Amino acid sequence: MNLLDLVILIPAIGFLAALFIPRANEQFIRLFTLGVSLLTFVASLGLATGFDKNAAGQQFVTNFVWIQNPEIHYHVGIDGLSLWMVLLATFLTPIAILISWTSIEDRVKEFFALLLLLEFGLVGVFSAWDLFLFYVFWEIVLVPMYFLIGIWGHDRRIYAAVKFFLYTMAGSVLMLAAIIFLYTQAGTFDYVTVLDQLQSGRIALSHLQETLLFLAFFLAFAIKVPLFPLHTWLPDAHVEAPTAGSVMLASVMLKMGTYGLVRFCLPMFPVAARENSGWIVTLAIIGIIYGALVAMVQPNMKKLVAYSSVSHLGFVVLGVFSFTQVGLDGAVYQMLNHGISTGALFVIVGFLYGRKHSLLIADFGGVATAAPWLSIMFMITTFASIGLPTLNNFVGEFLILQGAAIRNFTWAAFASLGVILSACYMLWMYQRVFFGRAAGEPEPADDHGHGAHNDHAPVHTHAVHGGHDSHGHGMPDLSLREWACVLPLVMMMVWMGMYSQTFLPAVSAQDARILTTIEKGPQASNVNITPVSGGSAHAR
Amino acid sequence: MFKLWLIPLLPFLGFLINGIFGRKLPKLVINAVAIGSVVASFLWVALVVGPSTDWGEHKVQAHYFTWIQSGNFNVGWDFAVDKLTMIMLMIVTGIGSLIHIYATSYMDHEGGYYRFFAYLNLFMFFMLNLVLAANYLILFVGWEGVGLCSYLLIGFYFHKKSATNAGNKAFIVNRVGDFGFALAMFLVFINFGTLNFNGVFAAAPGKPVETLTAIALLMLVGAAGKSAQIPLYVWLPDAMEGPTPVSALIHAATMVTAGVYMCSRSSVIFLHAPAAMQVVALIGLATAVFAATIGITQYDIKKVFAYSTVSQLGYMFLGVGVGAFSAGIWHLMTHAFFKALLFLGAGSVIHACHGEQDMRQMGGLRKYAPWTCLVLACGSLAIAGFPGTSGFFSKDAILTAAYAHAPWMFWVGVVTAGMTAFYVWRAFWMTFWGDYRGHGKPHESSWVMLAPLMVLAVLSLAGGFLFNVPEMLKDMFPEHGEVPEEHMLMAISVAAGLIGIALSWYMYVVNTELSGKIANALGGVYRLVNDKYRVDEAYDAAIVEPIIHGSSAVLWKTIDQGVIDGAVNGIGARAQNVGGLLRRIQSGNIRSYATWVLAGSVVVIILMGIAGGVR
Amino acid sequence: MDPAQIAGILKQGAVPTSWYLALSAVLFVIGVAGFVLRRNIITVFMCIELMLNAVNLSFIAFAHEHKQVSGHLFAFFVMVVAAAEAAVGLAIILTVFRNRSTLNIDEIDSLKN
Amino acid sequence: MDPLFFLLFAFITVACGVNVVLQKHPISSALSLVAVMASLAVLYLLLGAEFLAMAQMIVYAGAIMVLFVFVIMLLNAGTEATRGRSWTATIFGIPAILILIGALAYFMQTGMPQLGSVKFGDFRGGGAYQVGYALFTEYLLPFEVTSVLILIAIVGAIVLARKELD
Repeated sequence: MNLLDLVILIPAIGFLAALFIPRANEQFIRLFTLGVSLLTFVASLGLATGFDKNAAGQQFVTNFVWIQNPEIHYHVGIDGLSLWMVLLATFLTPIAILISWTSIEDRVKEFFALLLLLEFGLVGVFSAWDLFLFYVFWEIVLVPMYFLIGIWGHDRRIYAAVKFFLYTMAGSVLMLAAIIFLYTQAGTFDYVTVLDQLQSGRIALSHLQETLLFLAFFLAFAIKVPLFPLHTWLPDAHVEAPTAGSVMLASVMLKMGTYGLVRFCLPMFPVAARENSGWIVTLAIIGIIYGALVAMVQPNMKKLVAYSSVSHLGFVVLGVFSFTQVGLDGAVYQMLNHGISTGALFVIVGFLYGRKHSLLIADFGGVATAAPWLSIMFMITTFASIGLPTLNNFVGEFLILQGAAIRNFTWAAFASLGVILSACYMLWMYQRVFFGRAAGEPEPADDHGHGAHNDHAPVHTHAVHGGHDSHGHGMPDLSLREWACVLPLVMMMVWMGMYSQTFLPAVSAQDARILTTIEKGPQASNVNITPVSGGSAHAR
Repeated sequence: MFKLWLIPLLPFLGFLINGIFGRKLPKLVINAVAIGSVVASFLWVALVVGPSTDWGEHKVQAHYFTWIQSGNFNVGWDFAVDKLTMIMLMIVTGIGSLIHIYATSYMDHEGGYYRFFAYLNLFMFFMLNLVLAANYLILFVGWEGVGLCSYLLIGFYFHKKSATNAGNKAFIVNRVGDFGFALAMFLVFINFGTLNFNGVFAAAPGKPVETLTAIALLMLVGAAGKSAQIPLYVWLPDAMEGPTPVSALIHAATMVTAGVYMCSRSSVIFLHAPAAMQVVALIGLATAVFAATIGITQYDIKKVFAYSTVSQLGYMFLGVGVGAFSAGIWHLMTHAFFKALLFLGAGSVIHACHGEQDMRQMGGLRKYAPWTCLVLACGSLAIAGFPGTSGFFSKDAILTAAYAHAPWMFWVGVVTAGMTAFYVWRAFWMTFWGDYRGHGKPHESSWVMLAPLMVLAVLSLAGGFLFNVPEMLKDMFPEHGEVPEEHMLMAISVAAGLIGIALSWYMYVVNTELSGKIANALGGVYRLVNDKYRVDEAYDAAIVEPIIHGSSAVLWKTIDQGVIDGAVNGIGARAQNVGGLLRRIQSGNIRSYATWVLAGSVVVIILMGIAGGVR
Repeated sequence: MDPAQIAGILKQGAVPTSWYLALSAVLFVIGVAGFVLRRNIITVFMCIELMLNAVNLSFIAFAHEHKQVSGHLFAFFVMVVAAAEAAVGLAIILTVFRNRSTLNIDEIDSLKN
Repeated sequence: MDPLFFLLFAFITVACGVNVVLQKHPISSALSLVAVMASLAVLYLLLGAEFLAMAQMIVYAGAIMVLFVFVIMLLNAGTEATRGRSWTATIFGIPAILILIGALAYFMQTGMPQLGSVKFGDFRGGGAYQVGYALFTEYLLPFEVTSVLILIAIVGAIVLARKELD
């Protein structure tokens, strides 16, 4: 029983324990789940500090046979790839609990318990090293999210929940089939063994088999990512989900897809991955631009952020399939960045919803006057999402694009268009929501004509009036609890943007290992592929 | 040793203090923090870093921490100071200090006072970061950061839709430029394996010309965005929505010149890519002429100066493009002096006229605001290239270099110089001569505002021979050939300036009817120019509208909701049709469910029986 | 199985295990038929018990056949489960009746749609 | 003697089983079911399962069936309504049952391996001692799990059946 097992088990125990709390004690349930999630987070911090960042390979391993026949291991461990994913999940769960503190009023117990179950599943997914165990966790995650959307969602929640469930199931069934096929070949579900057998050539897959297996895994992950054109479940799910659901969905669950690509698709099927990288990257780039363009015309804030996720995750897929150290590092880093910044976007959109009970951009305006700190926090998040240097997304996006450019400059050129477009949609939304005057307030005759712009118009602006003037009604500034949700996220944005060295070395070490396994792949020499040795070829 | 980090960090601390606590602080403290931090970093530059460095080949380098490290991609937070940087540092901190002082009075009655100074300090932080950077990525940090501050400050009056629109436009157009810059960086890293200036410039001469040309052209895209060159200049005139000190500091003196700085910094790359140089020169020249023609027709005093800025930036690019990097930097510096002066003076005028910006509502102000009139006259003389003023020296250096490169460029430049003199003096006459046409009684500005103006006026007049930039930078950039007819050329350009001034005097003081007649005579052409060639409208129609409508109607409504969701739902519907029977099964009737369970188990039993049972 | 064989068996005084199994099968089919055809929810429930009993009979028959006690234990557990099931099932029936005032299985169709 | 007992009680079992299904009133079905249980208990005894025979009488015929009768009385269930909508059950159900019978008969006829026969007293392993011994040694864990199951069932039954308090 090491620390990682604790991190996995605490939420599970917390979930079970929460079920036994009488439902009338709502406040206690909230405090209890918050406590459990914080405890998990603290324990996971231990993982980060105890982690040897320069070593590739798993650490904190627990491995024993869970089921004899068929041989299924309880094999968990973390490496540089999963370490930060686990931390992302444990970091965001307390925040998800905090933002639901008052907004969830019915079935309080189930809601908060399900969040713990979700955390359990997410931590499990990111630390499982047994294919079957991975699949089990993968499906466990689905259940609480289905209920979170289906029970506490908005008007079209059932439609959204079912769509979400069916899409994901469609993919994961194929993945299960592939896993079982691998089991028939390898005789075990243990990922390390399977991988070893694949790489040493003891399992000789025909070319067709490898391609099909790759596609089966890829499809499951691509739906989760979601990659264009499999993304249409995402906007619906986000719009209908409660805030905490959106946060967890966008920030952590989507990463299951990209994580899976890096963890399973690349090392197991290197040849197929490379052969198929062309159209995958094309789809990713289409997704980047398409998501951004569609985001630009959304009237609904959550939909906008959802489509922006499609765009941002396109970057991640691009980075993964650039097969360069730089691109892959960037992709993994971008997963974390996107988790933090999009999480924060949803958190703040949730605050806005709590104040006005609307998600439509048109219903807002002039928020900056009434709630300056809220606006500032949202602005920082907006710029993080746009990819402003010194904030987190920039590091990831830059590395991804650099990696893509090393592989194929045209890719980078097209993908960079997404960076321009992201500024368009985010700033446009920001302007309409926070600037100007509150919806319903008459716009004074603004003479646009020749040079009548008046520096000295009586601008009764800004904070000076705080939330107490006429347009401040129903739009209070951040409360203490809301500060507690937003501030950690914003601080993480700055930290990750300014000092990526805290995070990147562990990722780099693992990525380097994945890339070498790809290059050493047994059949790699049979297929003629452009060199993928990263920038080194040019750099020396 | 030199604690270079102190230079940007001081304004940053000012930003933090004013930004976080500013709402509760008294104005005096805000002023002290805002001005103090900038002045302190100016003093640090001027008194510590400047004098104590041996400016031979010497270069101060500092590495603070590794920012991004992945594989062989390694970028540190590195600063470096050489002479070019030193000049930029002096300009930025010096003019920045003056404008901060000016702004305390100018913004006195505005809401969000603390916010304004917090943003200004943040801008200083990023701008200093930009000029101190020792690699492209840190330069890019400053590059994007100043864009952010520009966005924030243009949209400072965020109640006004036009202001926030202008802010968005500035940021997004700049993003288009940054797109080019980012691609340039990718190419640099691919080809050089590093983004450090030292490494890149050392290796650049050995690289193929095509590569360097591609890099240089992409950098030019970035520079065109930031420095408002064709075709990305459209944001700068709109940026005048911001408070006037912002226009002076960011949109005239410092930020918009970052493109010129970047090109000069990358001079090694540009010098080895002659084709790219030619493009730079052409774009610069085209922008200079184009913006000057628009400037002639504008009535908003800030718009006039905005187009003038675009035009002057074109000059700087012309200088860079013809290989006269030091002349470009020289003009950058003198332009910073006189354009900051012009904008701040314009701010003073606007103040005097109670917020009026339309020159047709001004006139005769020399009686009411004599000091403002005097300093603006200095600035206008300088920009017109009046002999002895700062503008004269730098413009002449650029034009001479242009003549050496291609004589026709010189002639176009001279015409532009004439136009520049014309429209600046046109603004001057319209504002200060004639009778007051506006409402209320104009008044002179406070001494807090006038003092920085006077300093700038002195610099505009004397800056040219006080700071001989080409002399300072002569070992950084290659010499360009001497032109035999140098004095002749000088005379021509001076004459062009004087003709411009005289013509404007005739048209706006002596015979005020004439301009209207000419405008009428030109008819459609005049209206086209007055409407800024309708470039904004063309961009809207050609780019913005198709994208938005296409995204909404085609991508979202048709592809997303129609094709993809349609396909998904279609599969569902097809399944329903095929499985009409299956739907019947879902009758909700328990007994029929039981029947199906039974049927299923019968099938299983039969199959197992046929297979021989389970053993 | 002709009468002569049956007579032989009767004379021998030992019953073939297959007879028990046949009985079990018959009982099971009866249970199935009731389960599918009856509409009263309580009767349906009783038919389930009938099926469980049929299965128990085969367990015990095989236990005798193999002379092992494990079969008995399985039957025992089935009984326990049946007891638990009866408790919960009847509670459900009570609740359903309270809410819908009917025991007719065909009218309890809220699973529909 | 054995075959006679077997045939007698087999007949009672089948007859009462059929009666369970055919009776219109649930109380009649319930009483028939008690008879089925009882005769099965005798058959168990014949098979040497003494403990289970007793358990069958006490648990099934006693406890469970009493519960059934209780509920029937409590709900005052009348004769079954003939009204019903599930044609599926009738149309597919009866053929399915017939096929099931046929299939079972056929496979038992053909596929059943040669089995021995039962004589009362052949097997003495089904007494309380043997069952109890196995239960508390080899099957201890399932036994304990069962106890938890029953606990849950009790709790569940209470939760489900109690009237809402509010």
